[in-house]
Amino acid sequence: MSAQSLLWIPILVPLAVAVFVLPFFRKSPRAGAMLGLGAVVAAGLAFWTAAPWAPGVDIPWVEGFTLAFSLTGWKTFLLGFVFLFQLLAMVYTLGATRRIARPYLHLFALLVAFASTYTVILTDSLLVLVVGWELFLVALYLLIHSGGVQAEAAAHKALVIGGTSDFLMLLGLMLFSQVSQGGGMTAGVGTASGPMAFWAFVLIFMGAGAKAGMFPFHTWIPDAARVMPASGFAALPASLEKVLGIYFLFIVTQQMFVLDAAAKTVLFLFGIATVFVTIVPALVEKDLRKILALTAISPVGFMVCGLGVSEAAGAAGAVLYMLTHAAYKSTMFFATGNFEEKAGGSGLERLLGIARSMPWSGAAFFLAFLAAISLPPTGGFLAKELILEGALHGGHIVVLALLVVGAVLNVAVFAKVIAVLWAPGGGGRGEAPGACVLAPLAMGIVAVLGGFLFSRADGLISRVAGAHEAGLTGNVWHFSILTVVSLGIYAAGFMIYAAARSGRPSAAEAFAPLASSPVLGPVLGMAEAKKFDGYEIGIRVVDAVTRVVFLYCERMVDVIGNGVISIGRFLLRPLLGGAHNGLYGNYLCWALAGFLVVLFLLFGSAV
Amino acid sequence: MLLWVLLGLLVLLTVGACVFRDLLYVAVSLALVSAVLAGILFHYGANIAGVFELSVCAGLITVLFVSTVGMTKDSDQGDETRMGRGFIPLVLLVFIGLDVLILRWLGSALPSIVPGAGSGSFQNVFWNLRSADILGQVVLILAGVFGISALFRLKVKEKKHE
Amino acid sequence: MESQALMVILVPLLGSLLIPLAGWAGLRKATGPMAVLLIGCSHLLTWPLLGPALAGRTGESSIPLYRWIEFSTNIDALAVFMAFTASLIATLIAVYSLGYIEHTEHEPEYYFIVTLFVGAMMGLVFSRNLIFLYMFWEISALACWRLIGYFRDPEYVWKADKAFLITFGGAVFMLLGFALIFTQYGTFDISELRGKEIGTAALVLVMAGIFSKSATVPLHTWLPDAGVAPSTITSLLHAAILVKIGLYAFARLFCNGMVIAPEAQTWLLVLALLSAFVSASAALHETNIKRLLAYSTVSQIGYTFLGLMVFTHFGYIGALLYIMAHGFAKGGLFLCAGIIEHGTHTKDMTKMGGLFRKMPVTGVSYLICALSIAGIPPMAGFFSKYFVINGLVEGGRIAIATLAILTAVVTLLYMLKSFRMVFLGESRGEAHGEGSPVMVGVVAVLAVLTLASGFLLQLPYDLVKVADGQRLVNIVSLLWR
Amino acid sequence: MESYIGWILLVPPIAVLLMPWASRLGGWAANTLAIVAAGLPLVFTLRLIPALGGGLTYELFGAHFALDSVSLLFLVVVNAVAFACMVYATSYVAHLGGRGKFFALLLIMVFGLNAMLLTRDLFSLYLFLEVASIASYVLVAFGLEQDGIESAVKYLLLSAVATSLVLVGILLVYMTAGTLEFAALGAALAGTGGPVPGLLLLAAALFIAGFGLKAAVMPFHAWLPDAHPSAPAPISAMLSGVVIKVAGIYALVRIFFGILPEIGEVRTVFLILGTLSMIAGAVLAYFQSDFKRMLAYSSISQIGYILIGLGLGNLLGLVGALFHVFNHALFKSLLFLNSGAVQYRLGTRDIEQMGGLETRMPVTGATSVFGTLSIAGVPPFNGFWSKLFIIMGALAAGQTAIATLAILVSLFTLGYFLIIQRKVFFGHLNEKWRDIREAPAAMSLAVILLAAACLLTGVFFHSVTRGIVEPAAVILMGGN
Repeated sequence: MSAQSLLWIPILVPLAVAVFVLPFFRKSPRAGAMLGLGAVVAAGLAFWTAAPWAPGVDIPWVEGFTLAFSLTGWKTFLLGFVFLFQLLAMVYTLGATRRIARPYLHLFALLVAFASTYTVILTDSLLVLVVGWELFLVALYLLIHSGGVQAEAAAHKALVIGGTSDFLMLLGLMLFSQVSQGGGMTAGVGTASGPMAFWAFVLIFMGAGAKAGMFPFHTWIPDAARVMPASGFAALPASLEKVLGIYFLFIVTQQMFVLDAAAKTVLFLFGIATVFVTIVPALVEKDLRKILALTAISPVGFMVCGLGVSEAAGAAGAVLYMLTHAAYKSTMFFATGNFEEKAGGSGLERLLGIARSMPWSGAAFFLAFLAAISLPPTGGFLAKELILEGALHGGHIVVLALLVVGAVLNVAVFAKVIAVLWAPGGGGRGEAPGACVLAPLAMGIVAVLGGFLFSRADGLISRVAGAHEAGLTGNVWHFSILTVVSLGIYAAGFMIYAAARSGRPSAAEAFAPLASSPVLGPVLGMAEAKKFDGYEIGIRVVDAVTRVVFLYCERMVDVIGNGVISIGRFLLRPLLGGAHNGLYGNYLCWALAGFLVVLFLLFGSAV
Repeated sequence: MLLWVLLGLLVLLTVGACVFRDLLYVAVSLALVSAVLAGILFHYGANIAGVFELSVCAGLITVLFVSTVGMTKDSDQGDETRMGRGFIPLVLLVFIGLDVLILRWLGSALPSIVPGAGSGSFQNVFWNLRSADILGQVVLILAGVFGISALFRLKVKEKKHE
Repeated sequence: MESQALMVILVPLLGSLLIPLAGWAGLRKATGPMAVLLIGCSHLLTWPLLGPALAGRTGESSIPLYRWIEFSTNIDALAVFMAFTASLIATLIAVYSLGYIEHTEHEPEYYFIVTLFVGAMMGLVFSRNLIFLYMFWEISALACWRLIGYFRDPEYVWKADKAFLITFGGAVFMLLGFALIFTQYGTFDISELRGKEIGTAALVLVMAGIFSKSATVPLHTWLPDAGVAPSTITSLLHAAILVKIGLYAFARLFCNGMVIAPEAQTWLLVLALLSAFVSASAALHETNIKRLLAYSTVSQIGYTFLGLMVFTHFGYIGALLYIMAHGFAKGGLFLCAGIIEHGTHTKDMTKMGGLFRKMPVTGVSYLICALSIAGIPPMAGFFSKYFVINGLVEGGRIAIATLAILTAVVTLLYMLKSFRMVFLGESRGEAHGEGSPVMVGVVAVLAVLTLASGFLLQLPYDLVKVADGQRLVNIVSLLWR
Repeated sequence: MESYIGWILLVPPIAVLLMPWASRLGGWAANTLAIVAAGLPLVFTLRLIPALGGGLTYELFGAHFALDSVSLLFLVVVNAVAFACMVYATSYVAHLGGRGKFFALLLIMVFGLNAMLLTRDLFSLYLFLEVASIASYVLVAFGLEQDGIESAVKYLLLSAVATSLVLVGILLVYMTAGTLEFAALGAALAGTGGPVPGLLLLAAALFIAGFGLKAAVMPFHAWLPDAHPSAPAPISAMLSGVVIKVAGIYALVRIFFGILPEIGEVRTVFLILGTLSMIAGAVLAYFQSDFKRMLAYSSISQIGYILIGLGLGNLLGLVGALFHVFNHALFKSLLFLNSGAVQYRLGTRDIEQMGGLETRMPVTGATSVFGTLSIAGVPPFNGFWSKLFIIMGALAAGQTAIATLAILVSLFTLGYFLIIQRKVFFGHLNEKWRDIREAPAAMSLAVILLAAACLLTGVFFHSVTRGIVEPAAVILMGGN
């Protein structure tokens, strides 16, 4: 088997297994999960085997959709992580099939999502990337459905938001294709080169950002988080989707376009907004799943800002943050899945002290926590330092300041979570099944060791991020002003939490006064009621507009048509009917008049 | 002399047509009226006119017949003919007026009536020039016969019902 | 090649006459298989045409009849593509009918008209003379009249009449347009009209016909009303034949033939866009499943028109692929609706729900087809929509492309909404299980075709590309002239 | 070959003479005689088509008859429809009684029409017209119902007005030319290029009004919607299908395309009257709820089309008009026979009381669809082609407005015929008519024949137009 043909395996094998599993393993999901595990392993083995040759294929298909796939060092690095997520998600699923309402659908969707992840990362063609991406979206839709009937609304929302943003991005890609005259992923079009280029950038950025969960396309994530099986959420929205989104944003901002100040401003605006729109509600949130979901969104803001600073450090930081976040967030979700299985819910009140009774899951969660608040030497530390460094070097001081505030709040949120989980008390011991413990533990270790791993791959990261020489990650370890800032972040975060905690009966009640504060309180309440949800607003607007169009344009066609007919009937019937009254003399008069008219016509010109 | 006889016959038959109650007699007398009229025309040498008179009148008589039969039925008609009766004289008046106007205009417009084309003896005109019309007249009479008999089925029908 | 095309036309057209004879002869049971056989034969006969068409060969034949009226055919990639797609879908629908239409009162008439309908479509596709184009056009209209009123309720028949009157009305005006073209150029032969600029009056008249047939706002209201027909028929109308006729005629007359003034082109594009949006809006607020699907067709037709009307490479390719993709998907959706209606005895979606558990195959098929219509890959609908909108961008119509994208969002909304209302949630009202195996099988085949035509898009794409090449040859030869 | 002309003329009257004896023998004998007497002229006419060439003349008892393409076209129409009606009548007449008389009168009517077409003399034309008319007055009243007799009287009285107008017209022509023979008249009256004499203009007006009355052209139409519906169905079919065309259109065609010199205004009059009839007939038909009355109004509308075709003054228009004469005869008689079948079984003509009859009367239902589609001009039925030629002719003559109106009216036509379809045939069966049966075999056979003719004429329109319509039009245009 040639290295080229090996490239197809990660895409085709999971797909094939998925199609096979759906109809035939409805009754035995564990066996199906084993099969899925096999597919994941096969896919991993295939790209791992092929990696040394750096193979590439380029098969002309339909115009624009060239089947161009290649495996470079950087992609191998990325795929290594992707493989890890997939493997552990599958392992966890194996242990958690009983918790899932529709396990067969879950397996199917996971495998399709895996195949599409490989497609997106392996391809060199923008349009094939989009196709893979949309396939991922469909998989996500089905995956949310695996949560059962109550998950349907969230699935709907996810697909609508995803589809909308993808349509916008497609339009952007078309414009891009016009601007760059068919240039591919590495065209490097200046956003300053004209309005079309700028709008192409904005549209593509929106699409890619939406995939990563950027404001204002993020609102489906908390909804989905509440109803999805933990394994599913950990695998797709929390990890793989972020990977794909940021991966593509990276390509957009670093390779496809050369950003000007306006484009950067757009990036910062959306990035900062993403951070604060989610981290503040996370403070007062009382449901662990929602907290995790909200804190899965705010890092995207960091990453977007990192990509926006146009410094090699920022870009590298964004990519590393993406990977670390994926690792720790999926860990947390795996662990949370275990917790809530025992506690019977994910409300913070229920989970008080649960980690004490589930030591392994708790340990995994704690490892992830270390990465989440960016303590050294985790990958999170490395990533956040790089982004801040980029912002500092790029001279974006305001952005830097706001990011720091965001980071402080982030620490505060997680401090609260940890305090809740390890609160005194708690029931007896009872750990989750082995597979369900293995996955978070392994993932947690990866999250913590991230910094170490990334430093090893420094040369690659630096090259990809555009630095002229290696050593990008190494610089972080030197003491600098940013070190001070980092220490400040931890300190401020814990202090804020401590202040909020004092005087409250339980850790879950921390920050509760925020919800009743004069301005912020009502705003948060409205946010909770989805008053600011872009989806809800959009749906309402679309609904109103289309209703008006339907009633006053579409239905009017028939009304007017019928009206014309009945008016015609109303006018003509008495007129013509009355003239035909059956009277002989009347008819004779008609004939006489006709004769006179004919006479007149014939003689009219002669006279 | 012949002329006087013919004129006398004409008057007699016309009166007869008005007097007879039986429609068949009316028909016969009217047919004879037209035949006599044709004879008078031939007498004056207007052969073509005579032939036409024969043809047209045979048709018109039948027309009259059918209408008579029709009229005998519609005694109980509603307002339809009542109003119609009011109209007919009016229309007729207009027609007559038009007729007068047209004839007066014709008198001045016609320099001379084309002469000669229709000349010849009655036999010649009747059998040679207008032979197609004979066929027509024969069938016309047939039509009249069948028409009347068809419309008089009515009585047969009604009798059967009784 | 010419005689082959003639067979494609004549087999269903003349063969259909045998069906009522069989019905009178007491062979009611045989009429269904006969129709399937005839339509299937017609489809199989298009297979040998694919090779030459892919190789770019074209053929023409002509039988002069009276003065400028001649029965002439034109075989090129466009025609073969249309004939192949339409007859394929029609064959599947005919098979489905075997399960769906039995035990109804006028079975022989149904199969007779359906076969005639397919024959008319084949005739229209290969016709080169405008008069014959019109003739087949009207045969399809009258077939559609009988079929929409098939269930014979007074209201249904009224709607059948409405459909007939609107399409006939549009078509006679189109005929007047043809006559105007004739007075200007002295020919009804499409190939001789190539490159001739069409006057405004003639254009308006011809477009009235095309728009009324292809149900474009504001001449579209008959199409949702036609939802009272048996599902197989609505499927046939929407997917395979009726509404595609206008699209095909536009492609034949204006993309490969006469030239439209640029201002007129802008107006047409705006109309098509308006049609797409207005009907998508209507679909979003419709709760009758068949009416919803019908509005969706109107909307998709608008897209296809956009692709055709922009006269660009991508636009044309996209539009033709759209015809195919929409055909498979919408055919499947209507047949799903047929199964659902059979199972629940209602068309009102608010009375459905939770049907997925009872009819999983139908549900999956519905989802696949719905996503294809909504433009989600890897279904074929995505590619065609992409190409169409890319064609708009290619032609510099960026504002229209943007609005078209926004309309696509609405499409996604109503498609998902319908899926959710019908199949998801708690079940409301009683419902039986799946339909008969034949019906479910056909639906599944259409879903697989929808999916496969996305994965294997290259096969239709090659043919369509040849068609586009022939279109370009026409344009180039025009410039050269 | 020429002798066929004689047979065409003589067979019906001979049969009329034999009819009393035949009816005495029994219904079957009368039926046979009638069908043979109606069939033979058709056979002869069809045999004459290939032999016609430039024209044929024939002398019968010293009377001169002649046949050219124009006559031939109308002969085909008359005898074809007459044959179908006769076949139909053999069953239909059963409930009227007076079988032999009915056949005799019908045959007399056929004779009158045939002779009208074959004669070459203006006065004879008038005379034979009277023959046919008298037969039709009686036949309209043949049912002896109140409305039949009443409308027969109305018909008769308005026809009397018509014949008197025509007679004055003939008189004027005779005064001017001194002859009534067509060819001689044409030669005598041939225009010298100067203005047409006022006398002839007056004659033209009289002819238009007189024959217009016969043809039921708006505003001379009023008798028709009464007379045609109340007649027995085969007679309605003959009247609408044939009589108004031979008595009206044929006479107009003969007079204005051959005898009188060309008068430009006549074309305008034709166009105006034609358009008026076309529109008003259609609109009036739309409001009817009486099956046959709707058909009658639609005849007025279709006559309008024919008149427009004649008024256009180009070959295309003439081809269209003549072809439409041919087609209208086929589909209108078909529809009248259908309506007769319905009335025969149901005893009513009110379409509001019917519904879903095609399930019980499949042949009637199916053939009525053929008729509907033909008259609306839906291809591939015959009505489409003739309307197409008329519209093309209108455009060629620059009459875009008339072409547009013609298109609109054809939409309207479809509209009201769909009302008939919807309320009578297409739909759920009205429970009242649960036990209705299909019309008797002879009636079904007749409508099947006509329906097949409609379809075949449509599909093989080129044979008909090339074979018999275009030669006629060429003659009328003044060629050979």
